[in-house]
Amino acid sequence: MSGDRIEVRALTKSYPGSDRPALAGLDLEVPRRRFVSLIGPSGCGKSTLLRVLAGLTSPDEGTVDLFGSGPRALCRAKAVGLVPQTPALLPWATVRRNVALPGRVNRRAGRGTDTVDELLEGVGLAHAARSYPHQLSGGMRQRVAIARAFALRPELLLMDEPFSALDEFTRESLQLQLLDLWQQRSTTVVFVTHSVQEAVALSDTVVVMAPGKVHRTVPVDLPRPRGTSAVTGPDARTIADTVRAHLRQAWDGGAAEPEPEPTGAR
Amino acid sequence: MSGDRIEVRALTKSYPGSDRPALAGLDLEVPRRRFVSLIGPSGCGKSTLLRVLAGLTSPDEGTVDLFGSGPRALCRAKAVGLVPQTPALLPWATVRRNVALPGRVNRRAGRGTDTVDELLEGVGLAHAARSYPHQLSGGMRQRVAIARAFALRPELLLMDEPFSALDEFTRESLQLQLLDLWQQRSTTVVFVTHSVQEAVALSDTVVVMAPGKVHRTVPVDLPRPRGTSAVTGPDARTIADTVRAHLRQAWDGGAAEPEPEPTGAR
Amino acid sequence: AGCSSDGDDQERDVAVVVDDERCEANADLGTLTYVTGYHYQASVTQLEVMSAEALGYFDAVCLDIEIQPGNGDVMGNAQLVSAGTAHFTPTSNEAEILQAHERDHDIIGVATYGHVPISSLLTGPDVEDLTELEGQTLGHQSMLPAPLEAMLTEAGVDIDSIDQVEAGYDPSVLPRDQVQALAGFRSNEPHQLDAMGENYTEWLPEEFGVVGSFGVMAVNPEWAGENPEAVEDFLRATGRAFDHCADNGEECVAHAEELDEAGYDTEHNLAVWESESELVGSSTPEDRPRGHIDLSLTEEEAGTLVDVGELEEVPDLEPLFDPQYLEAVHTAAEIVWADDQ
Amino acid sequence: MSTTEHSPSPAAHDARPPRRRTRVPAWLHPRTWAPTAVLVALLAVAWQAVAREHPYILPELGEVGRTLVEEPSLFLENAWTTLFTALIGVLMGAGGAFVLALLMSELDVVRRALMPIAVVLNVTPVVAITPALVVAFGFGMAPKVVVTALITFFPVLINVTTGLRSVPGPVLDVFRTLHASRLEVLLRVRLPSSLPYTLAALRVVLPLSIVGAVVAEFVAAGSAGGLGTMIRNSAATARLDLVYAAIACLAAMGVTMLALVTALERRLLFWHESQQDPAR
Amino acid sequence: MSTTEHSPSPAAHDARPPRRRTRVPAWLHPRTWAPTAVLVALLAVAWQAVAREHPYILPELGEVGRTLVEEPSLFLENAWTTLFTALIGVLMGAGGAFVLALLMSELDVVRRALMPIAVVLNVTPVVAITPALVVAFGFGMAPKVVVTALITFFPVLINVTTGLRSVPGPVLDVFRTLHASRLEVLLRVRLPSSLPYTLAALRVVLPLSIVGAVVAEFVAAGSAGGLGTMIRNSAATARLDLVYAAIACLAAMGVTMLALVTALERRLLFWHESQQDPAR
Ligand SMILES: Nc1ncnc2c1ncn2[C@@H]1O[C@H](COP(=O)(O)OP(=O)(O)OP(=O)(O)O)[C@@H](O)[C@H]1O
Ligand SMILES: Nc1ncnc2c1ncn2[C@@H]1O[C@H](COP(=O)(O)OP(=O)(O)OP(=O)(O)O)[C@@H](O)[C@H]1O
Ligand SMILES: [Mg+2]
Ligand SMILES: [Mg+2]
Repeated sequence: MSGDRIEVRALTKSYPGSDRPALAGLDLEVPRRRFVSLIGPSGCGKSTLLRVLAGLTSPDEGTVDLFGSGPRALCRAKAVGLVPQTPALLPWATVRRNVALPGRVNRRAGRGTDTVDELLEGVGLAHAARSYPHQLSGGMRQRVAIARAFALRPELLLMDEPFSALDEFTRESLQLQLLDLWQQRSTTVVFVTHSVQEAVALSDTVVVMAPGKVHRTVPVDLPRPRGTSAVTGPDARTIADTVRAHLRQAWDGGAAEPEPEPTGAR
Repeated sequence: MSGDRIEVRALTKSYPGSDRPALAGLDLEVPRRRFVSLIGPSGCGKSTLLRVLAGLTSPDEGTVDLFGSGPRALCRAKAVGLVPQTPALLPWATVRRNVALPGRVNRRAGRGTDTVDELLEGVGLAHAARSYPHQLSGGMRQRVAIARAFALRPELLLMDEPFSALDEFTRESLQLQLLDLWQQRSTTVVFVTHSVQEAVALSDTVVVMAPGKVHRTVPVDLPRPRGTSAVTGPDARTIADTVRAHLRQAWDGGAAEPEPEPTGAR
Repeated sequence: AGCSSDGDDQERDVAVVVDDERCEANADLGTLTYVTGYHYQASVTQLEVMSAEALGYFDAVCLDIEIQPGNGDVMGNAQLVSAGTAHFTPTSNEAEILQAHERDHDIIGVATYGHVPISSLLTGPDVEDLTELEGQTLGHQSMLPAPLEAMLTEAGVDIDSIDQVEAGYDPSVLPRDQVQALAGFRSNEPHQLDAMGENYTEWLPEEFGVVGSFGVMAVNPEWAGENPEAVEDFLRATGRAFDHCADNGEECVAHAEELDEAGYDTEHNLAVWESESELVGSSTPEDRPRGHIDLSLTEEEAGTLVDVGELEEVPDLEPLFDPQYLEAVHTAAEIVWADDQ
Repeated sequence: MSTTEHSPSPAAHDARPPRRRTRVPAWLHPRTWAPTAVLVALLAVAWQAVAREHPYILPELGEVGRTLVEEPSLFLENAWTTLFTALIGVLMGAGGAFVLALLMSELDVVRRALMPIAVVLNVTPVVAITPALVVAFGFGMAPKVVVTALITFFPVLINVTTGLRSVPGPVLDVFRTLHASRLEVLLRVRLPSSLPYTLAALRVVLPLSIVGAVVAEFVAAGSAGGLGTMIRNSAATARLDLVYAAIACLAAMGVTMLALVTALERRLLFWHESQQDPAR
Repeated sequence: MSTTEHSPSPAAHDARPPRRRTRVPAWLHPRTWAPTAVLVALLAVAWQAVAREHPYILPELGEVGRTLVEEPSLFLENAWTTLFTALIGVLMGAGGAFVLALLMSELDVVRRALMPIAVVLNVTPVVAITPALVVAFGFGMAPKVVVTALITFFPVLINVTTGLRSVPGPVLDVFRTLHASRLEVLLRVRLPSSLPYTLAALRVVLPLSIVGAVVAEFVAAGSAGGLGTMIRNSAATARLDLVYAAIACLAAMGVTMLALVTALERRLLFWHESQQDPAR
């Protein structure tokens, strides 16, 4: 109800032709400038939630309040950056043009952008600037999509498993850049990931989702900047274990079909 | 030169219009029934190598020997299962039909297959059997592709980051199924992953790639079956650290552009 | 349907009028195709054929005639006859036989029904002298008929100064003033313009001393030479039908309407038939059979073709017209029909 | 001062309770037919204005209507004649093109050999060769069917050929590792992938087949019936009301055909991007 | 007993050193032209056989060739007349259809209003309304251009409409979050996405424009020149050699146009699946 946070209330969303709702009364609050990770079983509605936040689909019921305005208003201000789960590059444009896109589209909004070359260097693709998407490896495409989202230095950054196709070191490097961006600007980040470790290393809060709902919110009380030691230290471990335990619960509860689990933990 | 292994010699492959070769004299040997993980920086040629092994593209130079025959002969015997980096489902077919596909295509080869329902249950998608790919989440699509590859119980299973879009527990469950399959049949698995931990947990050998080449081969001498304790134990840690160190080297050497690295480790 | 040739549903109480041998020979030829000049229009050389079929006269001479509607393309029909796809087709006048010959089509005329030009030139009501057309636009259908060209020449018009365009078959281009003169058939366009209530002036070639002809029945000479009796009996049956239709225009037009499937303008067609058959009557000498070929007239008509540059020289006309088939079925001016005797 | 958006509206009608949608069929809703109705009304007014001024260009609509109503059987019969020719023609033309496209996509030799010849056929104005066609095929329906088939052949060939090549690479990869035969790849991957193109071609070619049949009736000797013959004869006698009544019949046939293709598209292409919710 | 495969061959020519490819242009290679050449030779033999038997169906090829060679300027001039009409017509027809497709894809009202009317226009046999067109536009080039435009309009409209809808959802999502205007989405996403469809339409429509111009010359009153007029007049005089010489000119024009579209496709669609290595 106030302008300094994202507030999502009783969000319900069913896709036509689907019996289970993708979102079933989800509540979420994210204060401005917070880095929030969403984690949850496959198919629990993370991407759908991100799409609702980006104004790409509208919920059947419930309200979405983004810093006092709505998703569309925020997009209008060119304040939203989206990294979709599939890279969604323009196949007919070079890497460079794909990254330059946000700067070109809707110039009126006139938001400053980093230079494209810097961004490309940041994601390690300077040498591929003139390649086309079909000439790239999967991870390279993902990096182009990330660079494109960074280009706007958005107020709200929505990232759907952005690092899933990257090796550990590239991932680490990009994580650092993401944190940089987040700290320099008053960016609020909603970050979907499947890596508990990554969630703990990056975020202020980890939101564990169960199908259609928020299962539990786990605060990450670790000092910043978090060096390698902080991230691998016992505190981080404890938090990660908590997250993992909740995730396990969410997973057990959510799997409509009994999963073959030789450990018999259920 | 013998029928009981995969032997790849001096493999070179350049894509037209690209200055750096994707593979530059790569040598690799994988004995039959071995579980090998490929790990390496983004864009180093892992997918290309898999495509060469599957006979989908031919190298500019070098030889490929798969258990005494060539990639095409092996495909002809319906002995190759492929999980591509993108799920590559048929958009007009239901999940069930997509998974049933290998059984229907080229029936003459007449290789026994698991029943589709069992496979779908295995990947936790029994409830989505009648959905179409565009109605699935990213992780669900990936699971369909995995089920499809399992369907043939192939002799050679080529998996390109199959679990990247899955949460830890779904991933764990699928890892166990993969190991099951691998042990029941005389399957040889070549598994591309970005998770060092996953590589160590699953494989007999971890192959660390540098751009276009094999950088180092790390044997994983852990007893099987590997319970949670074995995988998180000190031995596993040591191996993981070794892999990580090699990967770091490969990454440093391979990145043509200096990556912005605030830790200054280089 | 238009292609039905036996029409079993029709009353056929006409007895066979040829001897058995001839009947058998005709029947052995199988189905013969007659392709009309333009659709099922009730023109001379068309209506009597359709009526002969309907009245059973072809049956009476043991011919199986299939009537196919043409699309108005005379040379296309000539090609069909030359190629043996069709056996009989009408041409608008004798000059067209010469033109077809010039174009290597193998057809000859076996009967000419009208001995005046049927073409006429229509202009607006205020044109008093044809020379006024100089510098104006003249519309025609594919080409300016030779008699009209000759008429214009006779009238002292500089034809090169007239802009000629193809105006299609819709005469309303004239009152719309898209063309200032329109070539037409005197049995057709005038009726249409009358029906529209438009005013016009009709210019007739014979008033300028130009001779001509209309309503010619043509056949493939080679085939006719091999089957003279079939050609004779075709002319016999159609001649008989002409006699009938001359007095029973409405009934015959109704036969034509029967064939049509696409909407028939009965009134207009009756007008066409009446004006054309009347012209046939008035231009045929008393003692000659209807359809007789007068090669001296043909020669003169051909002369106009040469004058207007359509032909380089008058060809040898003998091989292009063969009156013997018609003569064989007439005694004096009367058609031979066994029934009558 | 907070704004809440219940339905942020680019996809606004997602938010509507789904019941609403199913109760009133979409085509009954004024939103669906109003624009057409309004434009048609405007055009009718303009038409009438022209018709009053220039009776030789357009007939009055009332007359056309009266003509249609007076003799419905005349139009129905001729429409059926034309439709029959058109359907047989399109079946042969589009069917042949489809089969040939399959062959071409599989056998490069066939493509190289036949494509130039198909192009030559495509640019040959059929009206020019109808006399030869009548000589070759006789007076019946055959030459008209051939004309229609020739006209509808090429758009299908081109679109299906393009469609058969538009298959995502990774899907082909999977089939290749399964050692699917070319036939299987064709049937299971290429054909379904080409559907959007094939249906677009059908949309073009079904109405075109009617035009083909009409043109054939126009120019081929031996046409006793059919709307084309009717139009030709009525035009020659300046019966514009008949001409446009016949054209109205043709239009009705064309619109029906397109509606059928649209229905087919809904059924067959539910999975394709082009059929996804337009508001996404 | 081991088999090694140097080039496992589904994509065998990937393995060839790239130099080889660039040295001999592909179209000079017998593989490219041999199939066509062989088939053309066979057809020529069959043609000659028919021509000898049925001089009214086909002329002898030698005669056609002689006619072409004797008076090249006659054919060039008439070809130019026809080509000019065709090009203006296709520019108007395809251009108009393209613009209309854009409008329709953006404004549902426009689509609903105009699509039925476009369909009606499409099934109206232009030959039927050429008299009216001549009345409306006079005897000059205008009615012919209109006929050509009408003929080429619909395939472009349909294909481009389908193409503009074939955009992958995630790409649209990105643009929506960037708050791209509809115009920007249209220009930067929909238009490029529709290119494969648009080019397929061009392939159909460019040769069709020639047919359109020829048919127009055929049926429209007031045609003095052009290959269509030539064909009609020659057909009327049974000069089949002239008819087919003119058709040969038309074919040459059509093939050239298609070659241009193919070249354009190579340039513009390098990113599309349909242009990827056929051996993948
Ligand atoms: N079709 C292509 N055309 C040109 N270059 C290509 C093509 N496909 C891949 N490449 C290049 O080949 C190299 C290796 O690509 P590959 O897909 O094998 O990498 P990868 O190891 O699978 O990477 P990732 O982990 O990101 O998937 C990359 O540099 C890439 O740019
Ligand atoms: N277009 C659609 N039509 C119907 N159902 C859909 C559609 N998109 C998603 N769903 C369903 O909604 C649910 C949530 O999907 P969503 O993509 O939000 O999951 P997710 O949490 O992002 O999963 P993942 O981690 O696998 O990406 C899934 O059960 C999915 O099947
Ligand atoms: Mg998702
Ligand atoms: Mg890869």
